[in-house]
Amino acid sequence: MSGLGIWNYVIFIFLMMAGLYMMISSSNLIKKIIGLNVFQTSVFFMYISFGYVEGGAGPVLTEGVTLYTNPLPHVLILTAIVVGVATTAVGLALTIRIKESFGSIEEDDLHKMDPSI
Amino acid sequence: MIAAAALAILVAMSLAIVRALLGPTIYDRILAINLFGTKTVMLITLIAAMAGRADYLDIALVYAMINFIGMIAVLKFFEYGSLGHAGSDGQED
Amino acid sequence: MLTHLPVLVVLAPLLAAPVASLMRGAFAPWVVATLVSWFSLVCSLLLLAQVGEQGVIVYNMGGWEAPWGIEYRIDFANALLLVLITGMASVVMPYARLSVRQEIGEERSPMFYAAMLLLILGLCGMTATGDAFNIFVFLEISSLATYTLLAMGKDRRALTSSFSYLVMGTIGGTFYLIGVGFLYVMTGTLNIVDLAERLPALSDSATVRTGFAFIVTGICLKLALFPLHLWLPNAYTFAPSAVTALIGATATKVAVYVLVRMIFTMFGVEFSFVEIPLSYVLVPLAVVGLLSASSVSIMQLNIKRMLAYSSVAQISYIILGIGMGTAMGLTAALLHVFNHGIMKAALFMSLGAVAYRMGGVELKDMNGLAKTMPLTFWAFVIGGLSLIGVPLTVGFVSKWHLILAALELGWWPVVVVILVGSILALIYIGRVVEAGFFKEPADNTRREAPAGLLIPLWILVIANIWLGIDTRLTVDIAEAAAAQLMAGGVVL
Amino acid sequence: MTILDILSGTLLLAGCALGVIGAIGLIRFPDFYTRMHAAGVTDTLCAGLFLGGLAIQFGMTLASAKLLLIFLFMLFTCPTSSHALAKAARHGGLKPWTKAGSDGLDAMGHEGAKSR
Amino acid sequence: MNDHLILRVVGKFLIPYVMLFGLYVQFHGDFGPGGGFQAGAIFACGFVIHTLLFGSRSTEQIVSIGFLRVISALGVLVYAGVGVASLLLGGEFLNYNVLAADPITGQHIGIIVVEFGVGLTVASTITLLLMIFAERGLPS
Amino acid sequence: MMLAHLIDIFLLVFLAVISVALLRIKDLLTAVMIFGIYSLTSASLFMVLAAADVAFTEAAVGAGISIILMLATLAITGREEKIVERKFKLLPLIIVSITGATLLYGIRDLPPFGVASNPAQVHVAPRYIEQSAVETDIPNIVTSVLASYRGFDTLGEVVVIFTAGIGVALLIGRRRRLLTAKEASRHE
Repeated sequence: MSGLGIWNYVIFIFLMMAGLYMMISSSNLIKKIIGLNVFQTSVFFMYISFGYVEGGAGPVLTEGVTLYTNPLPHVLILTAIVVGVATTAVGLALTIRIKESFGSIEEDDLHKMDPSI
Repeated sequence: MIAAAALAILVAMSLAIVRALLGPTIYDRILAINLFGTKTVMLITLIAAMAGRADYLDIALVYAMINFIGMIAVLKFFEYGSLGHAGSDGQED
Repeated sequence: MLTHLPVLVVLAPLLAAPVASLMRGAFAPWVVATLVSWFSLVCSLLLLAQVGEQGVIVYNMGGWEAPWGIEYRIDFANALLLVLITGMASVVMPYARLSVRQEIGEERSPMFYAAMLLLILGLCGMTATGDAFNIFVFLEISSLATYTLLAMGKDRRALTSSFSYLVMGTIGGTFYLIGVGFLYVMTGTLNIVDLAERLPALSDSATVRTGFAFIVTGICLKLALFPLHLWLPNAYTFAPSAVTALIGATATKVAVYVLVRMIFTMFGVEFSFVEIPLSYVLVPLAVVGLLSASSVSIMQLNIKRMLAYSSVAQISYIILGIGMGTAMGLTAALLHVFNHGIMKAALFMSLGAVAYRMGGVELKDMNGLAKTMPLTFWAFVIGGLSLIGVPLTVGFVSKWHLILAALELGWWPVVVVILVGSILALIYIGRVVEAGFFKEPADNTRREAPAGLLIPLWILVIANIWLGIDTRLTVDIAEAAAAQLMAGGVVL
Repeated sequence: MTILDILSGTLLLAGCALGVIGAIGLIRFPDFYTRMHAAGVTDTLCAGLFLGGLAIQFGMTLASAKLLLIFLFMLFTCPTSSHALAKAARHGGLKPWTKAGSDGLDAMGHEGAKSR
Repeated sequence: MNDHLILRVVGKFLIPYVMLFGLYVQFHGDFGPGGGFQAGAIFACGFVIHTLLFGSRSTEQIVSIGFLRVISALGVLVYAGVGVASLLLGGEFLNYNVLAADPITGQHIGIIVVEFGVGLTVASTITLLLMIFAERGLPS
Repeated sequence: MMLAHLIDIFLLVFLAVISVALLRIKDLLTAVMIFGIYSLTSASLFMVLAAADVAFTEAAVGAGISIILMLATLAITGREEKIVERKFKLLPLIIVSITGATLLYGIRDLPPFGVASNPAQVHVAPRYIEQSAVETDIPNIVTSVLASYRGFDTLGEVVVIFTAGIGVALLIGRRRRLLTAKEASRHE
């Protein structure tokens, strides 16, 4: 599993970078928000992997089970997922306002309209 | 047995992803995503069975529900162009 | 109740925000917000006094002791920051009433004040907590409130600037999260003091070093260090006046505090400055940022944008102090955090008063202001002098300490840079002062800003001078805080 | 290997076979309606067989009841959404494929041609 | 969605069960996966289905936006209220041990009430978000 | 346990393929739907990693609510990304490469995956696993940590979602319709 474990992390990093790239290079605001979600989700994977214990049961106490996965990352990520959704909602609301007042949600267009943006 | 089942589901999921990416019409994608959703439900039930945990089945139920809601939402978006639209026999605006 | 002070600072806005959001009209939520920020100010002043008497205060949330539960841990550094945040809130809230009525409108006022309270709550929570993940949660509360508040500006560009801050801020927050995750996997704990005990043994680990890099980068995005500052000027320029005053005075300062807490308490001076040569990164960036941002701000025609760039420059001073990695540098940095908060709030508030009367803050709107709005204008002048670092103002105190700290290390070029920065500040403030004194106003009627704006403004101006003359209070606290921070997190 | 095991295995495998066949149909068939035919028709039965197989493994416990609930849910929702989707496609002007070669893609344009 | 009679019938039929399931997740969260947040999201899904099928105007006749805002604030206050109660009873903030004579009972009370607060806020806020977004998309 | 690895590998490949596809898709509606697949897959991955609560939340929130909100936004903004001549942007690529390289450097010294004696598994977490039955008497450890040990974090979480509600209501709340029209005309 050790080899596979490293590959897990490598793929998470790949996902993170795909998300980050989408966030900073996409011109479309909604694509940016999708990228944000991809980026954050891959960070969540990383956290959950940190707490994973091979052969461990999910952290609900059951009789006869002694090996559990670590509950703490789960708690943290529950909170972080909520934060991600909240950010997404506010970002989408901003996108709607931008569309209504500029008529476009393309960063390139916005730049052309007003170079100071 | 379970391994074969898991493999079959995963293969079906991969094929659904291929169709979702290929398109060509938006309906094909919706169909593929719907199929992917139902296969995910099965995958979750399978994982629950592997872990021997009945309470994981709640999650499968949530998946089935979300799958349905997502379907309706996409269809509604596609047919009416807005999610809050009442349709013609609802309270009209 | 005195033992519960650490949580009361945060709890008061937390309880008030939902209540305020449900009220009607503009007056009632304003009263709630103002009273609550005063209450929080009283709490944080008491807290500061308590820290002076008893040393570090530890408060266990939910009664669970530290590494298992979340603890609030108050020492001089965060007590000082809490006073700054709540103090600025207590001044900005009374000021907000008129400008919010003009810029936001009555209908949206309740939620606007709720968002202001949530911002204060988030900033206080970040400051007071002793848990690395809890910082993230409150960081996101304050960020979400900030995105909303920034977008409330009348100019439509407020929306785009808020969106780009949302993207940058989320990247920063997520970088911080990645860093904390790396530290967690190496140590198994999230408590800052606990981490501080465990990290020295792991200082060779590539994972810890990467975690350090991500945490520092993430926070630097939030505090707008030079190459990562691009979100700041637009965000400050287009936001409503009260929001700019509050955010400009506090938000980046809290990010600075978190950076200080991470570098000095969590990783320790040894790790941050010896094993990882952080100075070689922070100091050059700060120097370049200081010079370039000051130069850019000379060219701005919009005064608010000019001050926004000046904020980037002033943050560079703070980072310079931190980058020295000495007790004196840290003292100067903390002093400048506090002092810059006071003077920037005063400057932005006087601009808000100008905008209230003139409808804009372009350079041409400042013409002849000494005649038409003398009180506002003199407030701006005094704030500006403070920004330049003229003796008898707070700006002088912190710059003097910064120069002393640089001299102690023998960094002559840095001293020169600081002085050049002051000269540049003199130029950009000078342009406004010149316009105010010597240009003819477009319309000569005397239209001083209303008292509701002037009184809070002048309170800050007087604080600017008072704390510039009587330096014992702030300097002593900053020195004590720096001593605590340099000793690492294990002081009790 | 009890009789129940064999039964459950048979059901599982049958369900999975259906699932894979449906997915292959999704890839191989020429247009949307035929693909829908492949996927939509197999989907519910596949789920039913599969969940039935698992239910036998769990035995008569709460888990089986939950599996039954999931099955019921899917029994209602899968055909409904297939139906709605087919109707929407028809409504949206997508023409069924015929051997003559006038495939639906032209009538529909390429994807995204119709935007409301 | 007048074309989709079947969808409407099935959807309408499902709504109460979805909400019931939400309540189950809320109160079963102590024993299995689930809790206030998930429950709130699922409960909100009931309203989401309703909005999708019958339009946001008709959902608003069931739960108005003002009402949702009240509930969402109430949830925060319930959560923080537990903390205040524990302060007043002499414990630290959110120390549930002091809520009852027996610490374990106190913990139970605290956790249930707190999860309830979470559920209230999440359910109402998510419904609120959806309704605001949906309303905005309506042709004016 | 090989089976879990099999599922794990498949899901990771799905995620990688989908993320690349997301970068390339031009049609926003498709992008949102493909992102729905991403969410569903990620929730399954959480299940494989034995994080049932997280999978639950990700399924209900990531796959459900986010997607619906995105669709609602698309309904207003229009669904097509403008096809611009693809300017090659070097800076993002450099930033992403540096970040990725740093992360790859960082995972070199990570403790092995899934081993029960890792530092994260032996320091704070054991107390939750061993004592929560005694101290809170709630079988689901995640719930007891969430609501009691780290209850303050959860309070923050509730405030976050409340803030989002306030923010969205302030930004696009209903009664603003008239105001926005005025605003739009002012800028024309």
